[in-house]
Amino acid sequence: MINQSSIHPADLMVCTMARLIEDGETVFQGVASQLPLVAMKLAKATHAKNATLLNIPGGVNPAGTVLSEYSSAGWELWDRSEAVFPLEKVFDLSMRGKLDAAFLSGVQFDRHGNVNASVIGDYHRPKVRLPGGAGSAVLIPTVKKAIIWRTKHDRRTFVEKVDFVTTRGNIYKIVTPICMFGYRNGMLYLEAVSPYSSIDEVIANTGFEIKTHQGKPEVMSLPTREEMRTLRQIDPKGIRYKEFG
Amino acid sequence: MINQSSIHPADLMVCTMARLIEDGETVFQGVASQLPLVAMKLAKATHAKNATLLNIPGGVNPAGTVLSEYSSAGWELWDRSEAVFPLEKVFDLSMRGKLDAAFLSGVQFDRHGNVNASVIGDYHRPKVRLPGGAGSAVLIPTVKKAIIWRTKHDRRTFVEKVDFVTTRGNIYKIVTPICMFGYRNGMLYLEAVSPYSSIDEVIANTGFEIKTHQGKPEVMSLPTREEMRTLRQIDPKGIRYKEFG
Amino acid sequence: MSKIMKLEEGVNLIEDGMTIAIGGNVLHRSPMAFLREIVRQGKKGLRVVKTAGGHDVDLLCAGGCVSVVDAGFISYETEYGLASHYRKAVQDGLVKSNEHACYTVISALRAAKAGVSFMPVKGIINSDLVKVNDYFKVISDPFTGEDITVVRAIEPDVAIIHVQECDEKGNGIIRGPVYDDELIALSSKRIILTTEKIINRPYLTTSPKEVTIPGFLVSGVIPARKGASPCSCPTLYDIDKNVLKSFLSGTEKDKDKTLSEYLARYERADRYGGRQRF
Amino acid sequence: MSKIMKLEEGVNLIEDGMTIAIGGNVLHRSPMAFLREIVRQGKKGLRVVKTAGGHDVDLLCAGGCVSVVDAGFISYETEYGLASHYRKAVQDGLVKSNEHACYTVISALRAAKAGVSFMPVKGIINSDLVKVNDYFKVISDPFTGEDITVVRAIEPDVAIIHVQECDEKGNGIIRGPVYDDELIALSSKRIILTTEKIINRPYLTTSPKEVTIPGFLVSGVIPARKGASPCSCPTLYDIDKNVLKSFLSGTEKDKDKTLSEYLARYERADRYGGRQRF
Repeated sequence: MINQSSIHPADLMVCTMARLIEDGETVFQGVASQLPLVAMKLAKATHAKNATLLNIPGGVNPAGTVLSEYSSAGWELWDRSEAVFPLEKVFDLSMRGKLDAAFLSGVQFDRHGNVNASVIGDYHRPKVRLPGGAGSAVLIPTVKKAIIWRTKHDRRTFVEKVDFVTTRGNIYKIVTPICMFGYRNGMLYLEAVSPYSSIDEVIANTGFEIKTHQGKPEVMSLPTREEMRTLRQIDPKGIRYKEFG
Repeated sequence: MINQSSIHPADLMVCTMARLIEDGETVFQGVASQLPLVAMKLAKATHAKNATLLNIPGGVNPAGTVLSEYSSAGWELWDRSEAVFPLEKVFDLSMRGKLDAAFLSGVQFDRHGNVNASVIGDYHRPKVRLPGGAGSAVLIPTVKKAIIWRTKHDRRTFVEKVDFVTTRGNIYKIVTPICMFGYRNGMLYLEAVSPYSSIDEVIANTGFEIKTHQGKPEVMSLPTREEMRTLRQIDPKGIRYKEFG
Repeated sequence: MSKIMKLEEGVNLIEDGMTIAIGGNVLHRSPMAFLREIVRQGKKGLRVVKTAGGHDVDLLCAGGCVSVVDAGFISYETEYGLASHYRKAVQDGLVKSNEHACYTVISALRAAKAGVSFMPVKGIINSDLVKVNDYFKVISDPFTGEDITVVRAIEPDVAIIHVQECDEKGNGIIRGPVYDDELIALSSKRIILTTEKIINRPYLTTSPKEVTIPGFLVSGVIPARKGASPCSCPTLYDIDKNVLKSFLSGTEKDKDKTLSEYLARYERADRYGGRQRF
Repeated sequence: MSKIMKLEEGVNLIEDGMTIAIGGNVLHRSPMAFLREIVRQGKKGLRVVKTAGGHDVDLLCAGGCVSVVDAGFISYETEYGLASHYRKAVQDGLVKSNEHACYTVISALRAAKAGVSFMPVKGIINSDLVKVNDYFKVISDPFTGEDITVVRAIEPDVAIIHVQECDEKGNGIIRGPVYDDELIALSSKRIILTTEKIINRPYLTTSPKEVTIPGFLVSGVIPARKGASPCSCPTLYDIDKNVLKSFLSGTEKDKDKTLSEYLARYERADRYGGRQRF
């Protein structure tokens, strides 16, 4: 077995996210998305060799090996690609129901699967103006698998009621450093917990009541030795740790 | 002066059409449009050097010198162009009110400026199914100058009432082998007559009553020596005569 | 991984009654080899979508494969005259002509591409095509209150596009004019490419911009050398005048003979010609 | 014939209150030299349109030039954090944030490109953005009867796009990702290009496909070497980390000093740098 002490939460998240992609799927990653970028490359290098990776600049399956440290929307994701399929067309594809998976984020989530990426406080006179949901408000409702990741798991992120509904519903999974939520019948439920965490820790850091589906949540699988080796090849500079500050 | 006996009606039409283009204008020519194709090249080679020529394949100001004998929508109108601006975008440009002129045709016209390119007889069970108006039904209403050319001038073409209204109104000029119509206050009027024809011949071959605007129609100017010389360079094979069968 | 298939296999994917969108424009880069095989296999009731068609739509009408044509223009342009099989089929009530402006075909495809059921279109409101066809409606513009025409989305079941070069994954390169082929690809449920040449594309030396049709959306790649003939294929060959003339010269009486001779003439090349390079 | 102009002349074309669309995406190929000159000239009340902006929109907000931002996302991405000038301006009520999904910006531009006042958009109906903003409406789909959201057209007065190469007629070549730049060009009333390099393009040797922005639609061409810096310009240079860091490190107190130092640092290069090659 792999030495568990070496597993950073980013590694666990990235591997969990990668495994949500099945072989042959068409998957999109947007702006400020270092973890999805690495997860998608990992999936394609391991179990999903026939996946199609899409991004904002429009590179289809970019073959470059150098990843940007500061952007997930740059030239290196376009260069040495199979074809060009830019953001406009990715959106269209999702609208038509032909995008299999997309990685998206937000700043607040509640038990109903409401996502806020817009404001803290009132929409028109916000206490905090957030960057905005980018593609979320159209992709989450239309993509087959809306995979949300968030590197912070606290009561300011998982709240009783979001300040604003940037979009709602149709969530596939939410991956955090300590757990993974699923979504059924319009409600989030705790599907799996990190082996380094516990249900109690999840409860303590979540602002809404934790539900499970069919008994106890699973334990998230640790990265395999092969996944870790591949990860280090794909992301030698560790851009996957950037979001953890 | 140029020897008048050498002027074919196609030459007169092409020169008349070319002169309707002003310098700096953006002009489109579509399918089955040999006369407009030559007229646009003539305008750009003479008085409208800064015109922008557009076409279906998307070549902006194609610099090639060989014209197709059978098509006005082929590769040679794309090759050696300044940029690519294909049909879709030409339409969009016209919709936005930014296309200066377009050459269009039809099979029947009436005094109200109704244009039929669709059917002879009933629309749903036609006696004759015509090719269709191509761009006419959206371009004639939206382009600044809708220039119509028709190499047949007879009572089956210029009719009391068109069988079907493919589009109506906003005509700039109609050029035929024997005359040019203008359009004012929703009515066609006889603006100019070929020096080889007469008002009487126009009346005899037109199915609706001929009106003039402010007295007698003008006499269409013959091609100049320079225009004829340029025409022979642009169109040495005489594709401008094709429509005359 | 390879999506390469035989012509017959590709045409097997076309079911009677399907809506097919055809690449190219008038007499240029039409996927003729594929369309001939549609006729050979006796497909029926197809709905054909194209902005401006010519020999392609005329052939399918000659073969009795078509029930509806959605197009802005169907003709061989000036030199070779009118599409007589299409005309006659419409006049005889065998084919329904859904006349569009070329742009309303484009708008209908754009709607499908964006997953919506309609697209607003300017200009067409002046046309009686709006009155006599149920795929146009006039609505009140939600922002200005003015009347505006909307056209109903057309989502073809299959787009059939002929390209000059393609890799085995379906990344298709169109040389010269693209016409509306990128749009029909992105608005159709499936895409089938016929290609003059199968290329082995090294990612590291080719600009991704050269690829017109992204392979991940493509269902099948069919080698088809001279697959657009007797239409033209830019950079490779011009139209085959003699074939077009003989196809068009058939009188009403020997129509079937003209068609079967035409199909027979190409059969070997269509089915095996493209494969000789494997 | 030549459309080449000085930076100051180009920025003179921008009037207070205009709607401007900015090319590039987040920290890539933004027309920064042009935007800096907008700040230097003290333009006011601009409405800024972009799918995903970063330093560009933040700078204009820092300069007090902006009254409205229509965008899906404004941030420096993860590494350089949030767009603090933009945020603060919105929070203080100085700038109105018209939040979109990036796609509804695209749809609004597509509407303008096609000369219509609205565009139907799927998916966004689930968002409360539709409830709180008047540029979205929900209508009954004319063909299906279902509820569908429409977004109001955005027709920018000027699109400002930075390209790697351009000829004097305005035929602009973008190397690497085009982002939404072709769309903003085709939906705006005027187009101004800033360019790393003026090229003399021989028609006979260049493929017309390489041209991203057709010159006949372009109003002005401004030589601007390093005109995207401190943002990146694909194929030529990456971001200037030090400049971004020092711009972002300014505290609230020395905000004005940080901004004027930033502007001064680039002034000579912005105004004269690109011209040295004439």
